Amino acid sequence: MSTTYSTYVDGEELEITIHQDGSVEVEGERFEVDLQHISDQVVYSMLMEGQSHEVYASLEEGAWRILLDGERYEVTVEDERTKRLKAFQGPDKKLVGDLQIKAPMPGLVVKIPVEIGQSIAANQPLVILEAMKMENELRAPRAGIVKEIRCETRQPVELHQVLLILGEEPT
Amino acid sequence: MSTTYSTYVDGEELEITIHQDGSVEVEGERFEVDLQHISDQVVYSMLMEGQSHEVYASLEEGAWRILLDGERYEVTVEDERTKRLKAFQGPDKKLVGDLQIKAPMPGLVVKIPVEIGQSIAANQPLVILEAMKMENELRAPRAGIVKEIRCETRQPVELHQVLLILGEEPT
Amino acid sequence: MPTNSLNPSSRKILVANRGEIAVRVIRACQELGMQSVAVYSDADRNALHVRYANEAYHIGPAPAVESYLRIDKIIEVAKKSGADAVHPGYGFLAENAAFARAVEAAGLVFIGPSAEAMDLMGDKVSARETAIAAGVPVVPGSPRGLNDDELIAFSHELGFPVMVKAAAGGGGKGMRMVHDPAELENSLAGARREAKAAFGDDTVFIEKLIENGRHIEIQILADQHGNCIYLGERECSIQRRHQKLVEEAPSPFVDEQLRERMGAVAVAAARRASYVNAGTMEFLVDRDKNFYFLEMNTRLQVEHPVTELVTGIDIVKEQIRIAFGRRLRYRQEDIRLKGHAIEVRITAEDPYANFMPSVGTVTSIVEPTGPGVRMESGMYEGMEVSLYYDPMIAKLIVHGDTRGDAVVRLRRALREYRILGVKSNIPFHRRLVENWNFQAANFDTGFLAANPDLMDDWIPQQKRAAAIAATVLAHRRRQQALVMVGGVGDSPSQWKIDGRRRAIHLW
Amino acid sequence: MPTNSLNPSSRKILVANRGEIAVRVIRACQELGMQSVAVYSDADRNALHVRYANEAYHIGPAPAVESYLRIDKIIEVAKKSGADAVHPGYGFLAENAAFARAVEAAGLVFIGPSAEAMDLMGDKVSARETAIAAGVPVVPGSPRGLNDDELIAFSHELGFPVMVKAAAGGGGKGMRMVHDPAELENSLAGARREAKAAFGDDTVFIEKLIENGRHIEIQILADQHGNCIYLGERECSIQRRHQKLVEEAPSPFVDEQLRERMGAVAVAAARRASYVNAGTMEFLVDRDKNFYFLEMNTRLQVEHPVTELVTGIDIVKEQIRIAFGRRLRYRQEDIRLKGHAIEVRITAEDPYANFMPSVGTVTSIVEPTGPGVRMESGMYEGMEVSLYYDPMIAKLIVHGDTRGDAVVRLRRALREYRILGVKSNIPFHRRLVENWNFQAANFDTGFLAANPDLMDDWIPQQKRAAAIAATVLAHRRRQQALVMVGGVGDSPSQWKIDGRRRAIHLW
Repeated sequence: MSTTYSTYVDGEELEITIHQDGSVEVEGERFEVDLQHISDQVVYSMLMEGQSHEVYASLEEGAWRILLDGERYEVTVEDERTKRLKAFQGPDKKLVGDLQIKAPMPGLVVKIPVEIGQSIAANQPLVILEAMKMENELRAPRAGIVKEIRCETRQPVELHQVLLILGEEPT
Repeated sequence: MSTTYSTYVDGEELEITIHQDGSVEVEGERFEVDLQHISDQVVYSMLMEGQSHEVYASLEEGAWRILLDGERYEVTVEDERTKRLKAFQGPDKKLVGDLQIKAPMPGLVVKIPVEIGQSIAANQPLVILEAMKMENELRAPRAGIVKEIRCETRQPVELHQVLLILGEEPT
Repeated sequence: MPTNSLNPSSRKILVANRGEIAVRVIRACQELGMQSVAVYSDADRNALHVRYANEAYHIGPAPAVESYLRIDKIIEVAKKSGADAVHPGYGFLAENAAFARAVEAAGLVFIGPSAEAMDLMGDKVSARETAIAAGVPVVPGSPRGLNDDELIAFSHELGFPVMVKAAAGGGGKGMRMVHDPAELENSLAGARREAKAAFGDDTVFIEKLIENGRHIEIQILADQHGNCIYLGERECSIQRRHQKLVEEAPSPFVDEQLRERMGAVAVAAARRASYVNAGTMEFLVDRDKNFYFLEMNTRLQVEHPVTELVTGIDIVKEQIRIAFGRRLRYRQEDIRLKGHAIEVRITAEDPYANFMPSVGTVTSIVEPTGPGVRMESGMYEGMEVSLYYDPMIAKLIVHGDTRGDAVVRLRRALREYRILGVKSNIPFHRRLVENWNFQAANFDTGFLAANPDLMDDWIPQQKRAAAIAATVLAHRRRQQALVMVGGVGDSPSQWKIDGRRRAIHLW
Repeated sequence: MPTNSLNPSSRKILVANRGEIAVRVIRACQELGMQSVAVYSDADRNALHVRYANEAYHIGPAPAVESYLRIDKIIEVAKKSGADAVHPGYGFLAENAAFARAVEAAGLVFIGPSAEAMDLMGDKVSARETAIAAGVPVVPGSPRGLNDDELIAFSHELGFPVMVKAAAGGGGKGMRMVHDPAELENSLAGARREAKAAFGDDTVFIEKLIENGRHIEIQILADQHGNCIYLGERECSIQRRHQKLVEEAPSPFVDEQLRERMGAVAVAAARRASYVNAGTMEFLVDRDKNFYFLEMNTRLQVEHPVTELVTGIDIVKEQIRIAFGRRLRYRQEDIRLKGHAIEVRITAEDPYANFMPSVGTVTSIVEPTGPGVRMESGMYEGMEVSLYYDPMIAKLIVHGDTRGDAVVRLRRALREYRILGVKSNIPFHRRLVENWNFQAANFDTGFLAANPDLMDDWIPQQKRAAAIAATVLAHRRRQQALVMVGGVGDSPSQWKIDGRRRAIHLW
């Protein structure tokens, strides 16, 4: 019995089938894959048709974090059941509607160079956060309008704390 | 409440008391001891009155294996109850009576330069074991007489397999 | 030939620092047969410098102002432990003349220049004045003590672009490059804020910005007997936001003649300041090989290992010897450069996300080894990378017979290097060494700003291999779950348990 | 100056070895921009050399005769993978002329001398004859092809003590020192047995034993264009049962004049044998600085890193270049020794128990780093140390400005080094560096035999600290157990569970 998965890596979808004999088929091409554990739960040696790769892997919040030959990849693997469930739930959220701007690290707000109601271009600085003795600019991921500011200058903030709500520009 | 232990290290016995405040008393001298875990189950940083020691520790078969600043120590710690139990059981076994000569590593017996009934001086070679491409002599830990030979030349042997019984010389 | 005594001396040195540089100094003490004393904040109880030193004492909470910057506590520990001398490392109190004075007042040896030389050369404005007096060319800049309005007026007179610089400190903090006059006011405010936070002193000044210059610096060593030599130069042009990321020795831009001229000037300035111990004169060199004094670092520098590798001299050991009154073991004619060395700074910053600082627990480290590779690190498995201290967590230094040998060795070493648990800038360095202009040494201090897409530049895409690895692992988990719950299907609770057992964060 | 191309070449090299030397060669390939192919036995699927190479192929079960010594399988993998050349490392097939011939017959480049030169110089008896013909002094010894009875007769004529030596191989295997004529027969049998097992050839011969000699060897490099140079000497007098344990360069016993004489002789012998690639001439040097040729190693040696550190030359890269027909990058006058280097071999042997081999799983490794420290290792966490292969698991090499600097650095590095899970000889090396005679370089090949109590010699006793640490830990477990079972007392079952969770073996 073989099992087929839909695997997503950096925005690309691959259909991957694992056959009974352990060989792996990707988009019609078949590979001998030997993936061996080393000592603990995260490091593996992968030989794929003789090509040697070192793989570190961990599953976090439903996605595989893969460090392959020192490069990072985020990979999501779905079997048929999951895929069907997801199709039922509707499409992924896009960068539409209200967007929460969260602190990517704990730090101190040193400046908020925007005001409520202000129109913002994509990539415009929204909050200046001091962390590790450096000032870091948090920039707008897309254009919009400042709907709420949930932090203050000189305020220490936690990781993932919502600092600001970026609404959609009225069309 | 303080607890007192009898601690044996390399044949020496120390009476060690651990006080409620965490300080440690050894033979009347009292030390501030700060023993901190690092990351996993085996490595610790110990600060003893400011002196810094790195300690790796594991408990195996009732004895603590301690690697302190890179040097090995075997330490046994007994509380009062255990000590009393032991007193009841009688003294430790010495190098008297029949002694089992065990393989200290897996290997191949290449030579047995002794015979049953032969008188043996302390330190005399009993079995030559080949392991890691080298020949290793297993020597008598004390004088005696060869009572049994439980291995043969060219025989592969396991770790801790009994190779020979060294009896006591008739007195 | 210099010799070394193996007999342990009774001397004891307190290392007033943390991280890789504290470990570096403790190793030098051990190699000199001296005792070492570490100090630590709450965040560093388990740190390597605590474990490697002979003694270690707690000096306060994690924030540096309450621990590593507490002169009183450090002096107290030095006295209590019976230390003879104090090594400040770099950063923290290393360029704090009040600290040097306090150490001497406590009857201890300060391993560094005198407080007077530090006053004179540590302040960038007076260092410029000393350099000018010694006949050293400097970049045109503002005099001491101007307020913001005066600095703005001065800049307009000087002409843009200009640099705003903090008078104190180093490490690129409190620096701003200003092309647009309208930005100057904001930049002055930002630089003052950073300088105040980093060095407790918000004095700033203005310098003419020399574009496309190369950052080249001269390492000097001076003893208490009037001997002063230079150990060649280092080039540190690969900078991000005025912070050095890559340093090398010798500079591929410097020929023997320029080296001698810059060396002579650096020694002259050091002599004028009656400077003793290790120090570095930083210069900007333009395309025509004109050089301008920028500032002096009155301490050991982060990048000292590249000089050690090409000269064979252990600068930290020399610092300690000099501080105890010993003569330099080397004369100028003994200094011969051999091979080429490159250092890359490893920071807990995410190069995929605009170098955002990364925090977390280091769960695993695999360091490169083998020929020509030197690691300087304060990392250990279980280490918490926090926001309290500088994000630099290690340095990788390589040495090769030629610059080409060193570059390929660096590439090889970066391939072997793994840090799990926190994000590091290793992927950035891997791309940098593949860049043709870097390989050809065709760069200046504007290199990284001019190449913002370096992270996208190069990547030997292994997406498919990564996808296959993840799919095989997901498949195995699914099979395992099917077996464990008796073939009913993958139970969420079982997955959770399994997940928890495997909870090691890669980044 | 030599230069290096960064462009990856299409060349591919199969590394016919395992462990640290396979990793070493793979690193050299990477630094040359070449592809590398590893081979592995069942025991080595997870080994570092498999993970570091670009490709890896299985060649058989764990015993070397069924994998690393299988010429047919290795050639098959070389062809299948499209390799251009084969590097044999040391040991296994490195000195097997049949292997070199098979490689060449398959149309591949053998990275080493020609099969003819190997035949001539690899066999110790014909190597002696070649040396004699080149005017090189040798130790008196037996001619080729004597049986045991004839060897015994020869020994009586020569006079005792004598050395029994295997004609093939190296690494101290198949060697016996014989003082008592009555022991000779047994020693011959033992040496033949060992030689047969190690090299598949039980030919032995007899040499006069030169007592109190120092083992000093000359590294040579020769290209296909008639250039041949020597890279100075190494001293390897610290031996246990004829196995080198510590090697250094330069030899503290050799002055410039002796170096030149030995170098000239080594080059003359190599030329006479039309030798190409890297090789080493081993000599015994007596107190009066008379030297005698012992044998030639027609391959890379374990101790090559000390020469690399003092000359700045990457010997493995030079081997590969030479094999591909390139000219030597260096002339004799380019070779200048700088500083001093010492290597110690780290083996899985228990120095507290007469160096019994130790087996087990390596659970944790902490390697020394910092200035002047180089590690060459094939170890990884989770590695099984088995009886299938040589007990040498890593090499620690230090470099310093002087021998004194190197010794104190070695001491410092050994203090940092931790291997858990198997016993290693690190404690032995720690005691060796504290020995005054070692520090003073006052030794010969009989040093370790004359100092059997070295392991008892020195120890900064920390018994009390060890006892306190264990007692505090035992106390904590007891308290924990009391809490867990509700204050009833320490329940054996709970202890067991707790114990299992913590089951990491220190040794």
